[in-house]
Amino acid sequence: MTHWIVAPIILPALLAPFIVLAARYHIGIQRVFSVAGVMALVALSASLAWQVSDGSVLYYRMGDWAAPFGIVVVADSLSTIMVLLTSLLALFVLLYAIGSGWDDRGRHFHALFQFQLMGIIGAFLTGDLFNLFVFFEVLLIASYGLMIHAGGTARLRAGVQYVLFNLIGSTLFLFALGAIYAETGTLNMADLAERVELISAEETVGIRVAAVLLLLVFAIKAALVPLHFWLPSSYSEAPAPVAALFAIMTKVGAYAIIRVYTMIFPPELEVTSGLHDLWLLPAALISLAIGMIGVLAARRLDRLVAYSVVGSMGMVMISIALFTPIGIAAALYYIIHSTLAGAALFLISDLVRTGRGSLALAPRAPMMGTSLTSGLFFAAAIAMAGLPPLSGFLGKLMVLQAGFESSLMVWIWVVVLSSSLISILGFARAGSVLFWKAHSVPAEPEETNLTQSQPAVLSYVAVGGLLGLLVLHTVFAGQVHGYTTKVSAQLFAPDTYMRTVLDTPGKLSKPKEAH
Amino acid sequence: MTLVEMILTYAAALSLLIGSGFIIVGVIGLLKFNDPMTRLHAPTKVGTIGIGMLLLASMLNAFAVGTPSIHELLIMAFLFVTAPISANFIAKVSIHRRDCVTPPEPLADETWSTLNSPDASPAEASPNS
Amino acid sequence: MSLFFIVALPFLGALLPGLMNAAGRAACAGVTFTVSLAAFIGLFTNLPTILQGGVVTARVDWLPELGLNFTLMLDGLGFFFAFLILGIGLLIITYGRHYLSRDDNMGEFFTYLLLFQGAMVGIVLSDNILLLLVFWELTSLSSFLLIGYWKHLPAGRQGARMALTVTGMGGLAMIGGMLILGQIVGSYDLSVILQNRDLIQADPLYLPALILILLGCFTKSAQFPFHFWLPHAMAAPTPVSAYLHSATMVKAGIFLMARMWPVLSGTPEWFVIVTTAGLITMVLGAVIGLFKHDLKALLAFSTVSHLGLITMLLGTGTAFGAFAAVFHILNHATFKAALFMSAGIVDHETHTRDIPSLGGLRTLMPITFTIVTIAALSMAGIPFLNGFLSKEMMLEEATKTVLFNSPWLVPGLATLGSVFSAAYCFRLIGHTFLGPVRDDYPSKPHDPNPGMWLPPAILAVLVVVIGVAPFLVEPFVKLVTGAVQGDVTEVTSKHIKIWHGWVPALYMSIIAVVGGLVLVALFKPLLRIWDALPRPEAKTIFEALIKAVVSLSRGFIHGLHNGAFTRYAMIGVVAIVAVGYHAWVTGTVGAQTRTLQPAGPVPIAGWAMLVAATAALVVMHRNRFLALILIGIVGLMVSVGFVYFSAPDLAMTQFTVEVVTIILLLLALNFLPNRTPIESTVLRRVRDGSVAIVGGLASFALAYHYLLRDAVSTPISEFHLANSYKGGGGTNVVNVILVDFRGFDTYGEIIVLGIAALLIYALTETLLNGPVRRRLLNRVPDQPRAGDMHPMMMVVLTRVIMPIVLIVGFYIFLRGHNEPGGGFIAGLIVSIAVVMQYMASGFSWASARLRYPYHGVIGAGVLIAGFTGIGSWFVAKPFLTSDFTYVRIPPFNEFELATAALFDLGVFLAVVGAVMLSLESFSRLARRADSEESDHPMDIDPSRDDTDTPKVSS
Amino acid sequence: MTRAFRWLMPHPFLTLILAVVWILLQNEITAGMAVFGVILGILIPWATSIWWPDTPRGFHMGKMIVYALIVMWDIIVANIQVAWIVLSVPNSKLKPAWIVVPLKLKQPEAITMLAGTITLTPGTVTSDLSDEGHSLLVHVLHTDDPDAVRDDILNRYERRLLEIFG
Amino acid sequence: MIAASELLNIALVITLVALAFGQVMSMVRLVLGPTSGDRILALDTMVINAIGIVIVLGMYQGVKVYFEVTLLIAMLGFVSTVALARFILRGDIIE
Amino acid sequence: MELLVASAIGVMTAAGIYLVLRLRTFPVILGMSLLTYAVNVFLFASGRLTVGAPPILSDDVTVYTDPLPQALVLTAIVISFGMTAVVVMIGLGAYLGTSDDHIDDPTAEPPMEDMSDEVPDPAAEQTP
Ligand code: NA
Ligand code: NA
Repeated sequence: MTHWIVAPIILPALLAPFIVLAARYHIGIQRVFSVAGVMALVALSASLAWQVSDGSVLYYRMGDWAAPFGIVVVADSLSTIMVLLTSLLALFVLLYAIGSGWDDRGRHFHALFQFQLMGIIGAFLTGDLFNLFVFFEVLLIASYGLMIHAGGTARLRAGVQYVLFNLIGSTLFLFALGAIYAETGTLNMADLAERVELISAEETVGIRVAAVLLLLVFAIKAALVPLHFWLPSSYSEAPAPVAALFAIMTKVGAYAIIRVYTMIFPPELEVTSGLHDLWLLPAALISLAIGMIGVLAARRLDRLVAYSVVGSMGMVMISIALFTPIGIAAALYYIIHSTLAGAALFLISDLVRTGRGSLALAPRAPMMGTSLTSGLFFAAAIAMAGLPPLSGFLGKLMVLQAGFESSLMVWIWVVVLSSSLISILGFARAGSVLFWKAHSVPAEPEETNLTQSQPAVLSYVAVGGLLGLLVLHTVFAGQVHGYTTKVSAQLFAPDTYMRTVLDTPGKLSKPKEAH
Repeated sequence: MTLVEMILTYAAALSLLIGSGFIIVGVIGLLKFNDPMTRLHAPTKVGTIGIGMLLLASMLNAFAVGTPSIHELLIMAFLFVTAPISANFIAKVSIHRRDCVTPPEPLADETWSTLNSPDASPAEASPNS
Repeated sequence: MSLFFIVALPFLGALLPGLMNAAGRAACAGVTFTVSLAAFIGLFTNLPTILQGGVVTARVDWLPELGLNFTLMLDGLGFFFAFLILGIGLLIITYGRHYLSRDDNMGEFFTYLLLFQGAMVGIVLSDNILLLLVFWELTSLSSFLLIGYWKHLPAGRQGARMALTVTGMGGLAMIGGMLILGQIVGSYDLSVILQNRDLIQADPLYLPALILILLGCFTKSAQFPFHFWLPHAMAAPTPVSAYLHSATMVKAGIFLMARMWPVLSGTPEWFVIVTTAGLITMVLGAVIGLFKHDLKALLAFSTVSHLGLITMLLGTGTAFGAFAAVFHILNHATFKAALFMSAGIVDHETHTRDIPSLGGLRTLMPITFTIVTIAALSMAGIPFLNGFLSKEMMLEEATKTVLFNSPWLVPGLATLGSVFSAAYCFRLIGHTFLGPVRDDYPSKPHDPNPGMWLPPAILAVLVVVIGVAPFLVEPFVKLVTGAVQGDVTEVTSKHIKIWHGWVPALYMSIIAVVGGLVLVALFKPLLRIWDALPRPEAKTIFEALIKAVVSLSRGFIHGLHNGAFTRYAMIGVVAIVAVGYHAWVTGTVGAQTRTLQPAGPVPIAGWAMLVAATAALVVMHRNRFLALILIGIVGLMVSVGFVYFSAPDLAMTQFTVEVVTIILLLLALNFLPNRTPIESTVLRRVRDGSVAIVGGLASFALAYHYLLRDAVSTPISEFHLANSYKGGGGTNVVNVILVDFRGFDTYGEIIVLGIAALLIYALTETLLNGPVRRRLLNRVPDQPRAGDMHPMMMVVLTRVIMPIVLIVGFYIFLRGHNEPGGGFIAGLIVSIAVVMQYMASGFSWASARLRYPYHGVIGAGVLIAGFTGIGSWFVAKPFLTSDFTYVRIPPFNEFELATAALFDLGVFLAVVGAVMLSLESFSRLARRADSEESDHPMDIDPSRDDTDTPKVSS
Repeated sequence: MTRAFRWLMPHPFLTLILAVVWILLQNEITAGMAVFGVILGILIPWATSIWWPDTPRGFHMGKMIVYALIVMWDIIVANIQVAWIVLSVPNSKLKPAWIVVPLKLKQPEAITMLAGTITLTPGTVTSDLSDEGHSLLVHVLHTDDPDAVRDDILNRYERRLLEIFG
Repeated sequence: MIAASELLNIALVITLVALAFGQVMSMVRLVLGPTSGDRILALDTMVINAIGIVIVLGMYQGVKVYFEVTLLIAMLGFVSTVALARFILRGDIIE
Repeated sequence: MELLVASAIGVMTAAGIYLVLRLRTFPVILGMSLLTYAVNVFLFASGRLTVGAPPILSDDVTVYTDPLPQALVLTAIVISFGMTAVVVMIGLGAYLGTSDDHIDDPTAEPPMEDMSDEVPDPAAEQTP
């Protein structure tokens, strides 16, 4: 059993308290440790992803207790790809936070950032449902801290709503876990998958309710309509690098849905049929529509980006909701795309704010650093709106193709294509107001409270890095999609995962003792 | 059951009943009296004695069943030490809020410490600055 | 040259002008020209293969699973278009270098132009319809950038957005159409698709696919009813209008119709849709064009009209129609590009494009006049110019076309269109160049330098050459036509001839020319009638539509997301309950497997207390202080319930947390209003109450359901009970689970707590460093304060009690592994001890004398827990693997040494640090400007009478 | 020596209390526990003595024990009295009163002990201290003669406490 | 004469009922108020009664591990009473 | 007994939801606390109800209640404590900035001038 599997969790979990303990007064030292830590994280997660790329499953028993009695950490191709995405995103976001000076506008940014990474990565890697709850809470509470970083009334008011809505979500999670344990007597996901099959068709109520409650929890995380209300204002009020990091948080929900509803409650499972397969897709379609209408309706750039995140999650969820191998493969491709694109857009909106002094989508005098910023915006907007040549277009094609097999195919196509149009319109309007219309506004700013300044070079490097990743995601789309197809196939044949987890003995237990 | 055990058990039962009595009297006082200060008398002390009797019963019972236990004393001590302070604070609340009959002037000093408010004119203090 | 290079060159080259902006205008234009020329030459290296009837291909896999690959194909059609794109491109680059003014950013312009060029070449060379889509959308994007190139012009911005919206919509529709096509055929490769005419046309999805693809083509090629965007695209600099919006991009739709002609055409659906749209567009464009005063607008509508003409020809689906269409594409590209560039010259020289302000330029700008005359007459269909030839062919095709069972409809409308077409051509020449020389031109006009007039002149020469000697291009046109037709039909055997004899087409041509002359002669009265006619302004309608869509979206989005958490929560709760209810009613309820346990009077009383306290809380929650007491009682009852149901650890934790929470809330309530005002209406309260009751019923039903049934299999906790002592070294199974079996949860849990404290600290710092600081310092308490801040009796008691509480905490910590307790509760107890000290003597006095660095305590706690976990690595065990042993050192009893205790120590420290840091942060907010640091632990101390220190009163 | 002792054990009485508490917590009396209790009894006051700067001097342990026994007896007797009052005296006949107790005691510890005693003996509650600490405000539940109650407090408890903290 | 253990059981039940009665009555006082002092007092009484309940439950169920719970409730009950009173008196409870 | 516990969960849930739907931060936080109690009891009840059998191993006892839900609830209590502290602090911070403790934030979507630029301006016609 290699210890490397838990390293991506343990590293930030040790780094953060270390920063608090030893470096809390020195922003410079914090930055050095934080960046070094994230770089190490990238290396670790890349190596993990490499190790499982052959379809194997790595597995780790916490405290040497075998599943299902103890907590296990499992690295398969799905979780490692998410971990790798997280650490790559984190690297560029961190660079931006440092470059833009956001990290120094409040206390404990770097510690919270590391804890946030620990929570996200832990959620991806754990093989235990209650442990997933704990990591959800870790990532949430760190996100609360990051969201209100640097304070400000609007941010705090949005923060209150954000925290409270997620508290409702956490409460629901506990209800779901209680239901799961009451019904099955276990918390380990693989074990759960086995026990669910023991439930007879004459007594399905318990597991059905448990299954949908769990799904609702993840739907809140994934900002699925009508549980998305927490997202627009919190993401737009959050400091830009934080919002950029949050781009991965919604994907935690998507990941959990993929994991749980392919392994534990797979589509062919009788006792839970007619549930998520029924209403998840419509909800996802509405999410996409609402998100993209929001893009058109937004009156501030940060709102626009936030709504585009809602929309892109709708796109992801449409693909997931098909619960087919090609659907999940497309979803995974789109998850990577939308994470990078959303994060890039949030960072760019901060460049705009820095250079322009305002995020209002209303004419202002020309901003500083226009041409570079506008170019970056154009590229990121193209990606997010799903226009060629970037990965958004490819992802959209994948989702549309996956939609062929659905009974709601027409709906999928109509919504995907028309919301694409709406978002193109929205991004075009926003871009032309921000970058073009400025030229017909007199040069002297009429509002003196707008402070404009030239964004830092490191900020541009960070945004460029994210867009560079998007370009790679596009150029190597074949390879990436090939891999996500493999991942998806593995998800629909979870036997390796389950046997690895359940058949390995641990402290005081022999294999299969539980069954 | 040996005789000692039986006696201890009877004693425990008796303590319980006495304790119950005091507890009930305490809450009756709490309900019955019509002034915050008089209400304060009953439960803070009568009730305390009542719980003391229950703790005593617990100890007696423990000795009776052969697992001697004295740590109940600790709780009893704790309750007895803290009860006066609790009562004092509650009384201060009533005095501060003018919920009771105004107390007479102190003999030696100017006023009672609770009434010695630092806020020059409480009436002017606007709510929610 | 490999096809990849031909496509890639413009894209790669696009970087250069942008980067070379500083090197000067000539350098920018030069590098652009060189890049285009290289691609152009590269194209010609493939000409021999094409001429031999061969097809050049190139292929690289991109997204094979999706069927999207970098597959390129060069045949006659592709060559033809690529030739137009690159050839005219070279002319436009030359022209543009001279056209743009010094204020314009030339690097940016040429970057966009090359991007467009690459995309356009990509479209015509794609052998994969998905790849084609990629390039297709790229042309829309680059067109967007080029139309909006002059950022300060509202017309440019609007035109750009309109073009993007309309063509973007078409592009999206086309995605759908192409995907359907690919699904029908099983491949997205054009070469495969083109082989499957019968399969496609027999498929039930043929019609949707056709409509979707045609939507793409029609929007791109400005066919009715999507024609309106093109005139507004004329806000772009003239080189762009000439290049994109007349010669190339708008022909992309035509190209695609031609490309898909073998598999899509020949059906009644195709015929009706395409021919009708083309015909209407042709007539409409010509009529509107005649009355346009803006030179570029006139040309734009003429372009619309001519695109309609080509579309109509393709729609007929005959071999001759295809032949005529290809020939007219070539001819139109030559004369229309020449006209646009000339219009640009006029604009450039006279500073106006308004025809009524012009006239008489013939003598002032003779070269331009010559070029315009040749090109316009060609467009009007005057013999010996190339436009005449293809127009004749069109009219001939029209006479053979029966639409809606009427043999007259198509020829009649075609003739009408030609009349107007001739008319605007004559007006263009007459009203701009003929007539008297005026003295009120905005700028003194003269012919420009050769750099500007040479490109249109070259095209004008071509117009004449083709017009006189069509046999020079005929083989090439036939080659292209062959590529269009694929193997569906043979290429027509007819030849392009100047003289066909007295055929109907010739009469129609004559009618057109004569009619055109008559219309121009009658222009003034006609214009008055035209101006008097009510007609829908497409732009106004479009803008109104967009505006309506935007305000509808705003109303919807902002109405939905109105910032009301109460609504969000309400929707969330209702959704959760509804989904849960659905799951419930669609499932089956199994038999009860557990027997109900009887409830005695005490549980009933406890239940009644809990319910009463909860109800009281709901009813009386507006009194916030009372609400806190009530919530305390609920917590107390829950704790007692936990004791009753055999969970002492839980009871302790619940109650301790309860008290600390109440302390926190009290600290906060100090700043908040003490009462919640009545704001919600009765109706609202009833609504909320109903939702609440439904939610309550749901949780009740669920809980009751599970309580009456056993789990489907033995709970895993059986293992924990069996192995807690053996493997975890503790008899308190809950504690062993917490620090051992599921220690990883606890590790996360203390991290949550640590983060909470860090967050609270960080926010306090932020508040105290921000505008809130002043408010806080000047805060007036919302209620009068009593005297005696630090009462003597409390202080004295604390001196005794606090050490006792500490020792209890220590005891609870040590015993936790085997008896109720543990690091967490111990941590809270120790925190409470310190809080007692703070409550007695005040935070400032207590912390001035002894202050722990709580940050460090948290950090240390989390680190200790973490390193305890890592410690197992050194004995080759997984993270957090526990070990324990028993030690005996006289006079002490035998005691246990366990790594779990070390872990618990980490928990303990993290809890103490977190609670204390949070409380400290809250209390820092409360420090007022008027508060002094007190020197004494208590305010009143008669024993100080002797030393007579001044009294501290507040 | 004394200085070292005082540094080690700033409040010897507290040390004793803590040792006893530790033994009570363990719920068994063994030598090991006693030793450990003493160790804790030394360590904890040592760590928290900064919050108890001025140690009362001249504390008479013997008199304290006598005092404690008297108070315990009073508690039991007075509890029964108050229970009777609660059950038998109607609100209309109840005669509550404030009484002011002038203090000779100066030490906070002594005053606190007196106040606690007053409260624990049912029928009286110490309600407040005067703003210079020279009087106690006591509430009496039911009395015909407040002055007698005051004198009783002064004679029975304050006198003894003056001796204890002499 | 009733057997000792039986009597003890009866006494335990009576005590539990008495405590439950005490809780309910205190709750009434808490809701009625009318003063803050009354409410704090009622809560304090309820906490003390809760201690009694836990003690008696321990005896009744024959469980010996509830001692820590009792001790904890005693300590924390005191702290919460003081905190609530301090809030009324001073607003800031740890100034 | 089961009925009592289940209905207590229901009552606390209902009260919690009602308070969560109130308009001010403070009652909403109280409502969240109630919901937390409710869910903690629910989670606890997933181990079913056992009277008088705490999971403290002892030689003379054979019946123990299910310890796992207890451990889970313990974790949940601690976590929700942290969350409550955080939301109280953030709510307080928001209140201190605005003197408004409404939970709803109508300023989340401030009205702003229309961004459309459809008013034609004369400069438009003078394209070079
Ligand atoms: Na207040
Ligand atoms: Na008394």
